[in-house]
Parts: sequence; C-alpha cells; structure tokens
Amino acid sequence: MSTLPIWQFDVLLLVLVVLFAVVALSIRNLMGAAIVFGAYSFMMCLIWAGMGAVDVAFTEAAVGAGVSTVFVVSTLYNTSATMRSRPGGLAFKLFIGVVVTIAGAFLLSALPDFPKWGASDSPVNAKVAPYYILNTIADTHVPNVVTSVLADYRGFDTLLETTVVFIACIAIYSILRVDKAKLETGEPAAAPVPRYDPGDSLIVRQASRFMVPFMQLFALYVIAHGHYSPGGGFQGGVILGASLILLAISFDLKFLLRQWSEKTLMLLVAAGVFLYAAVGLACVFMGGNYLDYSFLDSVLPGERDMARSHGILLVEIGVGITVMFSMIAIHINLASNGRFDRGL
Amino acid sequence: MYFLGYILISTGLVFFLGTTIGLLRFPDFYTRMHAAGKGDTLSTVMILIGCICLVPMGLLLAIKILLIINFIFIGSPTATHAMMDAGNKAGAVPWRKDSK
Amino acid sequence: MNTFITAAGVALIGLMLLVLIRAIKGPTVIDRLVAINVIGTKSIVLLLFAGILFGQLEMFVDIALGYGLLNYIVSIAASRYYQHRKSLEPEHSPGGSPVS
Amino acid sequence: MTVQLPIVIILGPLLGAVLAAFTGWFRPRLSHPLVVIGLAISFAAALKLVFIVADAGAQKYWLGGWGPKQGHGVVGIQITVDYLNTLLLAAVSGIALLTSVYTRRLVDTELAGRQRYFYALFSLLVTGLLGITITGDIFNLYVFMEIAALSSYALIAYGRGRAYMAAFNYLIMGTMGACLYLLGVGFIFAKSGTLNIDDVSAIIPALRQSQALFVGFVLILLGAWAKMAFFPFHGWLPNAYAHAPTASAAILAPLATKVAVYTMLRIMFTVYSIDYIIHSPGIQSLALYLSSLAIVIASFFSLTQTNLKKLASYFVLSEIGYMVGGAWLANKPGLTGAMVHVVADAAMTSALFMAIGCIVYRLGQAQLDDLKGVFFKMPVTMAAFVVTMAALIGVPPTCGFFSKWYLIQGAAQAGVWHFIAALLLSSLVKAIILFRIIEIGYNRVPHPAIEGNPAIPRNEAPLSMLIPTVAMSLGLIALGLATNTLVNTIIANAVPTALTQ
Amino acid sequence: MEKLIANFNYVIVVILMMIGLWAMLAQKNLIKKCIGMAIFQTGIILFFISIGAKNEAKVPILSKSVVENSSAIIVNDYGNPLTQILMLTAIVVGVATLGVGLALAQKIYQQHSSFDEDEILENQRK
Repeated sequence: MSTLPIWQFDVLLLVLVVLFAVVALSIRNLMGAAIVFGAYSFMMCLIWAGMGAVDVAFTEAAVGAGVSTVFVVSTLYNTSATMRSRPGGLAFKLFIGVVVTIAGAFLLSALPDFPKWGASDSPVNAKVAPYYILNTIADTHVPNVVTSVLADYRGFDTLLETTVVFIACIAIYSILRVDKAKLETGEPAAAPVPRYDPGDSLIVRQASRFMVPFMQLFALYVIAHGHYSPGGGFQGGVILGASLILLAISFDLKFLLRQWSEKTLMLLVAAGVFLYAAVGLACVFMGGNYLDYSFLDSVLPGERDMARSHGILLVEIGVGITVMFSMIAIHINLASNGRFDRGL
Repeated sequence: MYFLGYILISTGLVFFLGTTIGLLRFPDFYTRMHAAGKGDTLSTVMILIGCICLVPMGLLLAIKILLIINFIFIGSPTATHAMMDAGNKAGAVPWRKDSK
Repeated sequence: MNTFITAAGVALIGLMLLVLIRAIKGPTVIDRLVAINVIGTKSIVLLLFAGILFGQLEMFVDIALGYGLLNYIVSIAASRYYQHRKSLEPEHSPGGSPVS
Repeated sequence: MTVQLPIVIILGPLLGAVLAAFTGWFRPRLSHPLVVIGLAISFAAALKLVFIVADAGAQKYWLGGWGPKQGHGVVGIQITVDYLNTLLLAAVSGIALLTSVYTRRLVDTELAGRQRYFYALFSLLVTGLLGITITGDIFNLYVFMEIAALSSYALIAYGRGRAYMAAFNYLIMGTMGACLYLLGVGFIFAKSGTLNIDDVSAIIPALRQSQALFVGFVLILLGAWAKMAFFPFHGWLPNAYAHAPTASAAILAPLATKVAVYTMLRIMFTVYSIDYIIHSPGIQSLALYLSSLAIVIASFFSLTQTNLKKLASYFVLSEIGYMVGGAWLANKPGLTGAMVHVVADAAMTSALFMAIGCIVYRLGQAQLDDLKGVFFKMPVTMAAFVVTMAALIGVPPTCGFFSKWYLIQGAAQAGVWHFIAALLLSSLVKAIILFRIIEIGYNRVPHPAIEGNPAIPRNEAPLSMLIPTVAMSLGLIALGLATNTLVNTIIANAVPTALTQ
Repeated sequence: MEKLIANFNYVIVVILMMIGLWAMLAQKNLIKKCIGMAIFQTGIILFFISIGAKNEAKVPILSKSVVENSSAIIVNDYGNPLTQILMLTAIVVGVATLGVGLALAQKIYQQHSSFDEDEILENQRK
C-alpha cells in the first residue's frame, strides 16, 4: 500500500466521494442534488489536500464547492427544483450503462501500465517537473512553485484561463440579459428599493455584514501572499467575489447593484484580462518574448529575477480582478434571470 | 498542554458522535437541527482549540486558527438560524408526541 | 501524536459517513441541507488534521479559513432559496432509491 | 520583429476582442472595426509566416522565453508554425477576416439590440481556433479548445428559440469531447512526463507496446471525433448550425470542424507517428468504414432536407468523412488529399454559408421552396453559389476537384474501394441538389426575358456582404489553380518522411 | 490484484468518470446532465492529481531554509507542481462551462417550463 502521509484518509475519502457522486445523481429533488454535489466538491478538495495539492484544493473549495453551488441554487431559484419524469426509457439507460461499462473496462485495461501511485521516479515526476522545483528561486524568486509555474513558466495557460472566465461571463451575459430598453440606454434605471424586506432576517444580515470585511481582507491577503503560501489571483478573486455575492444574498441584488452598476462590473471583467495581456505585450516591446517578465526589469524594481516576481504579482492582480467581477456578474445574471433587479 | 489537547479533541469527537446520533435518530427537522446546530459548532470549536494546544505553532498560525474559530462561532449559528427559518417558512411539520 | 490525529481523522470520516445517511434518507431537502452543512464544517477540521500530518499546518490553515467562509455562503444561499420560495416541494420517492 | 510573428497571430484577435468588449459600452459602433483590425493584423502575420515557413522551415516560439532546458525538455509553452499548420493558419485568419467584414449587416438586422458582445465573442472564437492550430503543447491545445467551444455556445445561443437546446446539446457533446481529449493527454503525460508535442513525439517510439499510450490515443481520437461531429457523434451539428443566427453559422461552420480535424492530424502524425497508425490496423479499417458511412449517411440526409442551412450543415458532415478517411488511408496521396481538403473545405464551406447568408438576408428564410426566382433576383449571389456548389461537387478548376483527386488516388492505392464509392456517391448527391436548386430558382417562375411575363426586380444583398461572398468563391478557383504549388512547396514537406520514400 | 490495490485511485477515477459520463448521456434532466458533466471533469482532475502525487512529499512550496540556499533543494521533498497547475486551469474551465450550461438551461426552462429533455423535444415538435 502506498505510504502517502495520509493514505488512510485518502482511501476512505475516495470511497466516500463515489458515494456522494451516486447520491447527488440519485436524489430526485434538484435542490437536494445541488447541495449534495456541493458536498461532493468539498470532499474532492479534501482528497487533493491529502495528496499535497494545496493550491488545487483551495481553488476547488473556492470555485467548485462554494461559488458553483451558489450558481446551481440560483438557477433553481428561477426555475424549479422538482423533477418531473415519465416512465420508460429504461432500455436506453441500460444501453448507455453497457456502453459506459465497456468504456470503463477499456480504460482499466491500461491500469497495469501506469506507474505506482505515489512513485517519485515516474515520468511525470522525473521529466519536466523537477526543473521547476530546482530553479524557481533562481529564476523567479517565488518559493511557491505552483505560483511561479502558473504565472510564469506556463503563464500563457493562465492568460487563456482568465480569458475562459471572461468568455463565460460575457457568454452568460449575452444569453440571459433580457431587458432591451435598458440595454440600449446603458444604465439601469434607479428605482427606489425598500431598504428592508420584511421577510428578511436581521440576524443573517448583521452576521454577513460582520463577516464581509474579514473575507475581503483575507482575500487580499491570499492574492498578495500567493508567492509564499497557497493562493493567488484565482482563489483570492473568487473569495472577493463570494463576499459580494454573500452581500447580495443576505441583502438583495439592488443593494449590490447600487455600488457596482452593471456597466462597471462588465468593464472590470474585461479590464483584468486586458491588464494581463498588456503586461505580456509590454514584455514584447521591451525586447523579450511574450510574457517574459524579466525584460521588465528596467520598469519594475529589482534585478531580472525580482522583475519576474513582480510581473507575477501584476498578472495575479489582473486574474483576481477578472475572476472577482465575473463571478459577481455571473451570479447576478443567473440569480435575477438576466433582469438585474431581484433574485436569490 | 498536550494533555489538554488530547482531552479537547477526544471530547470534541464525543460531541460530534452525539451530533451524528441526534441527526440520525431524532424524529423531525427541528429536533435534528437542534442536535446539528449545537453539537456541530461545539465539537468543531473544541477540536480546533485542541489542535492549538496539541501542535507547537507560532503566534500567527494560532491567530489564524482562532480566526477560523471566530468565524465558525458566528457563521454556524447564523446558518443554523437561517436554515431553521427556511424550514419554518417552507412548511416543515414539527413532530408531536401523538403524531403517528 | 500523529497516530492519534490519524485515528481521530478516521473516526471523523466514519462519523461523516453516518451523517451522509441522513443526507441520503432526506426525507426533505432541508434535512439534507443540515447534514451537508455538518459535513462541511467537519471538513475544516479534517483539513487541519491533514496539515498536522503533513507537518505544514501553516499551508493548510488558509484553505481551512476559505473553506469555512464559503461553507457559510452555501448554507445561507440554500436556506435563502426556501425563505423566498416558501414551499417545500414534496419528494416523490424516498431518496436513495436508484435513479429512474 | 519576424520572431514575434507567431504570437501576433493569437494576440490580434484576442486584444481585438477585449477592446471590443470595452467599446461595446461606450461606442458600440467601434467594436466591429476593432475586431476587423485585430483579424487583419493576424491575417497579415499568418500570410507572412507562410512564406517564411516555405523558405526556412518550422518556426518555434517560446512564451516567456522558456525554451528547452538540458535534461528536461521544453519547460514552458511552445507555439509552432510548421508545414502542417501554416496554410490552415492563413486560411482560418483569412476566412475570419472576410467573414467579419461580411457579418456586419447581418448582425445589425438579425441581432438588433443584442450585439454588444457579438464581435467580442466572434473574435474570441477565432482566437481559440487559431490557438488550437498554432500551439505546440497538448495541454495548451485543450485550453484553446475550451475557448473556442465556450464562445461558440454563446454564438449559437444568439439564435434564441430552438437554438438554446441546440447549444445545450452542443455543450454536452463538446464538453465530453474536450474531456476525453484531456484524459487522453493525461495518459500520454503519465507515460512521457512532458506536454510539449516535439518532446512527446521523441519519447513515444520507445513505448510502442504501452497499453496506456494506446488507450490515450483512442481517447484523443474519440475526443476529436466528438468535436468534429464525426459519424457516431454527429447528432449535435445540424441543429446547432441551422438554428444559430446566420452570422454565427458563417464563422462556425467553415472553421470549427476543420480545426478539430487538424487536431486529429496533429495527434496522429506528429505526436504519434505514422508507424503507430500503420501498426494499429484495427482502428484504421474501423475509421475508414466509419468515414464511408459518415459520407453516405450525411449525403442521404442532405437529400431529404428542405431547409438550406440544414442542408449545408449536412454537407459539412459529409466533408468531415472525406478528411478523416483521407487521413486514415495513411499513404502519401491520401494524406496530401486530407491536408489540402482541410484548407479547401474551409474555403468552400465559408463561401457556401456566405451565399446562403446573402439569400437569407434578402428572402428572410432559407426554405428550398422560397427560392423561386432567386436566380433573377440575386444573379451575382447565385453565380457565387453555383461556383461553390461546383467546387463541392469537384468540378475541375476549383479546389474541390484537386483534393478529391488526391483522396481517390490514395484510396485506390490502399485498395479501399468503399471509400471511393462513397466519395463518388456524395458528389452525385451534391450535383442532384444543385440541379434541384437550379430547377426551383430558375425554372419554377415564368421567365422574365420572355415578353408578357412579370419582371423580377434585381435585389442583391448589400455590397458589404456581396463582395466577400464573390471574393471567397473566386478564391475557390484561385486556390484550385494554386493547389499544385502549395502541395509541392509546403504540404509535401508536411507528409511524414516514412511515406515519401 | 496487487496492481489493483496499488493503483486504487485509478480505479476510483474510472468509476467516477463513468458515473459522470453515464449521467451526461442517459439522464434526461438538464441540471442532472450538468452535474454529471462536473463529476466527469472532477474524475479527470483526480486522475491528473494522482499521477503527480509523491510518497513522503510535502506541498510544493519551498521552505524558508531552502530559499536561502537553493543548492539544498531535494526534488522529492516536494510534490509535483506541474499537474497542479494543469488542474487549476481545468477546474476554472469546468466552472465556466457549468455556468454557461446553467444559463442555457435557465433559458430553456423559460420556454418550455421543464428540464426534461423528452418534454422539451415534444414541445419543439408542436
């Protein structure tokens, strides 16, 4: 058996995770399915933490378990959680089951060919990866290897990943946003909103009000401290976004939209991507390849390795901005069904 | 200090056992909520304090764990309250001695 | 110490498995929500245990903190759903039965 | 500065899209020119690179300056322009440029009031497609795939109504394809430890017996097939393209599937080698039978369609069969045919959808029965349409003829007669459909030249649409005439050396 | 069998992916399809993370003592960073896809008042 530090946890959790997946799919109320699916993501996150992948665990906790569950809940809020189903169709399901089983057997046939779980001399661990661990300090001065690979060695992936979030945001916006009159004038009309909805609870609102500043502080710490500890633009951005989503949920959407108008939100989403791409472009104008931050050393303080470190911080901020505001915009769209007035 | 840590974690586990039994055995939503809300918060806080006692750590780390405890102490009862309210408004039926 | 933490962690997962039974049985969604909330809180503890076993608690405590905050948001969002909707839609079959 | 050209190809549309997203809130009129400028820059760079590659061979570019390191291979992300992809890059960016000019009027009428992000999404789609083509890193390819996919879901959903369900089905199929691809990448990565295409291809020959690599190969193949709507996975395509707005279909139909075919070619012949293909004969004959089946079934369904857009979607499906089949013939003419056909078919489909777009713009719908008298109403458009159909059928001076000729040669050399039969059948069906359209559009109305018959007023689509359409259909002939040069200078070098000896 | 236990996580990966794939193809409910899609993706992420796991390794964040003296870095003391980066990307892509899927599902529900695929198709045929 493997000697991962906590394989006892891992084995148990892996079994648990399969259970969660089955339960999430078998619950016949969609709300229940969504909640169990959130817990499934939390379990996944524990497994990854157990395998030493703390950054992945952090992202999954923030993105997968936290925000995406809220997305599903707000979708259901605007539709319905009951599952109407009709009899029949069993043969089709069985057929797909057989196909999927065959595919699974085919995948399992490759199993003996894989290196053992946790072997440190497997190709994955021995070919390219050691370079990053050995040289991250000399190259970039960032002790968190994940951050340096994320934003520098494979920074192009991250630029595209930010673009994916941006696309998702504008895609959802253009799918859902409905109010034509408002679309043409730009600004949503400022209608007076009652400050207190009588049905809302005071306790939740006060507790949220207390927690939100701490969350935002923590998120900024996560972005800024990503060079030394797990975290970075994505995680911090999501937590920042989540803090405002919390405000939107415990007060209402109008409360959020009073401070961040639709236009501001959507502009800032693009601004983050633009910042990232522009930093890369600046490197080209300084004579290097795209995203080669070391050529920014005449602009940023420090030597070439420190220039990389600062460049990483810059692009992380760009990522954070895009992720934060797209999470909010996606939530508002899904929760209000594209009307930007009231929702979950 | 270590001794205290062991005791706190063990007690926390016992409380969590109580929570679990309550969740499984109680007859209706409100009573289950009662078990979950109280036992869950208390056991988590106990285990976390136990961790602080058990593991040698710096001040910053201890403060962070205390911050988690703080959040759980505020967040968990609020969530419990919200869920209880939700259950009430959504029409969960309380169990009575004579029902069924 | 590590043996104790491992044992405590395994016990915690075992108890979580029991809580999962409540999430499977339902009978209403709000019951599942309670169970999942408990599991979420306990995951924070498990994360800290993992950190202790890795010997790098300072790396895991941030995740645990983020975890606690997001778990709270999910609970509030889900209970908000029922506060606004005010109807607990009946579930057709007791949960856990195979999907049809 | 020529060193920076490969990245300029990507950055043009990417920055154009981001800026268009900004201006959408201030001056919506400005979004379109920004995107066109971005695409023009990209096209210029791609065109320049075609000449550079023809002279000097493959160009490599390392992002962030992270090139190969001793003992580790390439540590960063590499983008490569070589013989295999340089023509496709030029074709994709060129077609995108023409289409972006072409779509302006369509968008103004079809999507009035909703076009704020249309051009941003359009440009991002092109970014994704160019990225898939240019990248030299198998994981980076996945990310680009998702960029292209997410923006195309949104572009299709612009069609509203049934388009939402079509887009949802596409989302499920597309995500499944991308995930299968990613899993295949994982299998390759687990055995080779690197993601760079060159480094992987250096490692794979030593691991020919590895079952994991074989499973990874099959997974990537299935993923690419799902993305390109190859026969068993084709269900999503006709609905998606038919219900999408014409402006979206005009960019999606020619490029999205072709780039997926390119992905398959890249994985088959660069990552895995030609030896690997020849030594897995089970898959080879399966793929050939499937492509013949795809061609036959798509041709059959295209006969039963009454909607012009849907009909064209089935053409797209049958053309995919050509390319997959040509690639799996695994001999020199077959492969050459497949590579030529990727470019030629992108141009042909583009011209076809542009012509259909012009018709839809004036007639408002695209049912076959509505085409009565269209030849008199829009003679220039219909001339372009007939040229395009001739190219699809494979009439000599057009590019469709040459690629088909190579394919038939390859099939004859490999002795795969069912593929030849399918090719000929598909040409026949297209000819039948062309004559049917001529019959409806020309004969079913009283001829206006004869005295006493009512005159049919000329009513062409606006020039901003007509000129790209005509340019594209003339391009088909030009491409056909240039085929020989292109094959000799570029494509012949892309065919693996094992086949040329 | 021994291999099966040594590679227990691969088995779980395959099971998870097949559950997800089955849900994507066989479930009629659009939201369930989305959930199946997410499960499929997490299966793949789990696969990547577990091929990068190392025994006796710590998280890939260099400790303070090593930062001062970079010749003292021992590779096998730290987990594999590369797989983690790839999967960070995959997670974010997954959520983006889920969001778009949910938006489409919401629109479809508005038109047909149903998440059931058969019902929607019937409605469309009318």
